[in-house]
Amino acid sequence: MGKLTIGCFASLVGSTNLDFAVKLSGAALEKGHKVDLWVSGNGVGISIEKQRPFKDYSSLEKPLLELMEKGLNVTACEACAEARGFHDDNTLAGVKRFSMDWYLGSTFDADRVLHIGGE
Amino acid sequence: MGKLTIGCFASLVGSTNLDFAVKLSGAALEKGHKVDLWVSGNGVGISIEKQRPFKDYSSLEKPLLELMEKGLNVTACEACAEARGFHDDNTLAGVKRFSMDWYLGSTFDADRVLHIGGE
Amino acid sequence: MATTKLGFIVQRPGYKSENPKLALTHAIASQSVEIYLDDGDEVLCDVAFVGDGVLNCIKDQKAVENYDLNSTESHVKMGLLCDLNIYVCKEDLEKFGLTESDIVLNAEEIGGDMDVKVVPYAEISKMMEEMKHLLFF
Amino acid sequence: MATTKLGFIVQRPGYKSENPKLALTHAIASQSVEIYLDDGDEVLCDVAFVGDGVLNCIKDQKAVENYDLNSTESHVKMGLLCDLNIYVCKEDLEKFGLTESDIVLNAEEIGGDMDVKVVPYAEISKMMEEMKHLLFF
Amino acid sequence: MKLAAFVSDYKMTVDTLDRLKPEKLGIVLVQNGVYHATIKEGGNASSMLNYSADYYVLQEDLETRGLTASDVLDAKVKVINFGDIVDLMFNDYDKTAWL
Amino acid sequence: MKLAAFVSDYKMTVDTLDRLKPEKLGIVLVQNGVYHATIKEGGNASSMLNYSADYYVLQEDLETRGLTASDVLDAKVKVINFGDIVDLMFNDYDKTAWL
Repeated sequence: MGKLTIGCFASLVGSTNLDFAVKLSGAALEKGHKVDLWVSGNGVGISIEKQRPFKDYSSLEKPLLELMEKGLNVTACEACAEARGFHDDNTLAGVKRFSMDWYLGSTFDADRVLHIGGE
Repeated sequence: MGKLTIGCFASLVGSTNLDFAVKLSGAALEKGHKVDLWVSGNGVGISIEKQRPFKDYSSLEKPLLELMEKGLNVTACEACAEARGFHDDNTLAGVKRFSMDWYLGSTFDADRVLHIGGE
Repeated sequence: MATTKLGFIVQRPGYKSENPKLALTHAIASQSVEIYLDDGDEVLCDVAFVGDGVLNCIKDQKAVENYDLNSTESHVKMGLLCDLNIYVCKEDLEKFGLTESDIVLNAEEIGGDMDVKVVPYAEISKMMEEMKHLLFF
Repeated sequence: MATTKLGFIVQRPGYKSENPKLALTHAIASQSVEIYLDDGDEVLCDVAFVGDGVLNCIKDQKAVENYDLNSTESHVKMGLLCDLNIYVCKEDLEKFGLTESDIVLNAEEIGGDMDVKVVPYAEISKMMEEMKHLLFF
Repeated sequence: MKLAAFVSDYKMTVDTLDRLKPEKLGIVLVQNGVYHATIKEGGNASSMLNYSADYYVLQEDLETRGLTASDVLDAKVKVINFGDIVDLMFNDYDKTAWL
Repeated sequence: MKLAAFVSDYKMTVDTLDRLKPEKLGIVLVQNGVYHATIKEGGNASSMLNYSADYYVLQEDLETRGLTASDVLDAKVKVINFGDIVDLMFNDYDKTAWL
């Protein structure tokens, strides 16, 4: 089994790129791979707690929490989050916040990297 | 003097569509027009307080507050904000939150409408 | 007693962007705009799908099943239920090899009376002329 | 003692998207990645501008003056200061009628030793082959 | 109608401008749309300049991208600022389109 | 290299695929990229299908858009799911590109 690092820079709601990243993470975990998910740029939107789930909007808090239970490793870009007014105190429990070097560190021993750009 | 309603659906950081909307609002106010700014979709990102100003990211909290002092009327889509985990308690002082009908209401007596889409 | 007419023009496909859905939900909000207006005043919204935007109207979208997300199709039906004029460009459907049988045409199952209007672009162009303001998505 | 090489490929113009800037800031972060690695291990990042992406390299960008935003140009210079290999596709510059005198070439004024490498696409292609992972922006 | 159309991208993904036939058309090049005014690709000016329209380009967005009024290749494209956009919208056009 | 390229848009704004020359190329049609597999525009199949590549299309993204495997016009495009994407990435390709 290998290690997959996914980077996603797209908004929580809009392109469904983050939905894609979360589903792909789930599928990879299911197959026994280790998965790191790095969110940066607008992708940090997924790191905020208390997203109110409406069916009209992508709502990823619940699936993300479930996958983190199964070992998904999620880290958000701290500067990208702070710039948007997202702070430690409303970050989803279990989501880490580090500098951009974390992403590079994760790719170091990753077998595969999928970098999904943003808007 | 007339009334301009601007709708902007794009992220706080990324396309600079919101930067454009804020600058255009300022220019219109300067000329004596009344300006309503509606933010919906990812545009609600501008309605959050405590955006940390870094020069690497569009930072619109300060210019928005200055323009609101000069009469800019800013309303964010409540459902779009809630879905993203943005709630009343971290909404920027002076920014209103209403349903989408507010935008239509604003266009009713607007002389001009500029609708700037999002991602 | 005055009416302001808005034309919502959807030019791009859905899901990759929130815009087509937001066009419909905003247009549907015309149902409740009265709270901001004087008695008798109203805002009417027409919606037109043109170019790649007509792909939003393909029926049987399984967005809830796959992404737990209301489909654009369901928003089109809500629009019909709310008696919006919803236009789909005939030439663009034809360009994509699509026919009326491929797209959402009505909202009968939720009690809607209106049908989607598949019309030549010229009619959408006429609608745009008649509107006070245009919003492009 | 191992090295992982990443290739950052910037294909689109800046400002309308955060991606070109984020490509550079992430590549620059290779300077501090050691905290996550064993002694002697490293991650090296090369950056290439291709297609419309070469427009990011036009010099004298007044983004601070107009939008209070660090320019993509300043990020390219930071990349050079951090000794990143930064490639710009020669054919794409020529396609746009741009020459080396139109783009940022070095970061001398902030003490950078590296120059931007204006190279044929074939060389960028070779770089991509050599990298362990590619990240497209 | 008199339509002010804002073009904010260099690569367009919609053909809306090809089909709109307003009585009067203004094309305002903003954001990455400014490249239509300054770049010849393979020696050819952008087809964006081929419409029967009045053309404007936003100075702030030119400058942000390292460009100036002197980089604008066609004299029919007028360099304007945000205040001018407001005046155009109120005085010369009645509807807008952000494409 | 063996490259798995993810195409997520119907209207492309980059020509990257035209220039990449990997030893082995897989094109995975996802999101609005799925339309390349199902739509003929003016009677012509999408030029996205002209590369010398193995083609895949994501079933979940077809279905979301009201399409099914039977709408896929060319038998060379294989309908797959998220699990298959993981296997392709790990077993058949060594690098990826999200375009």
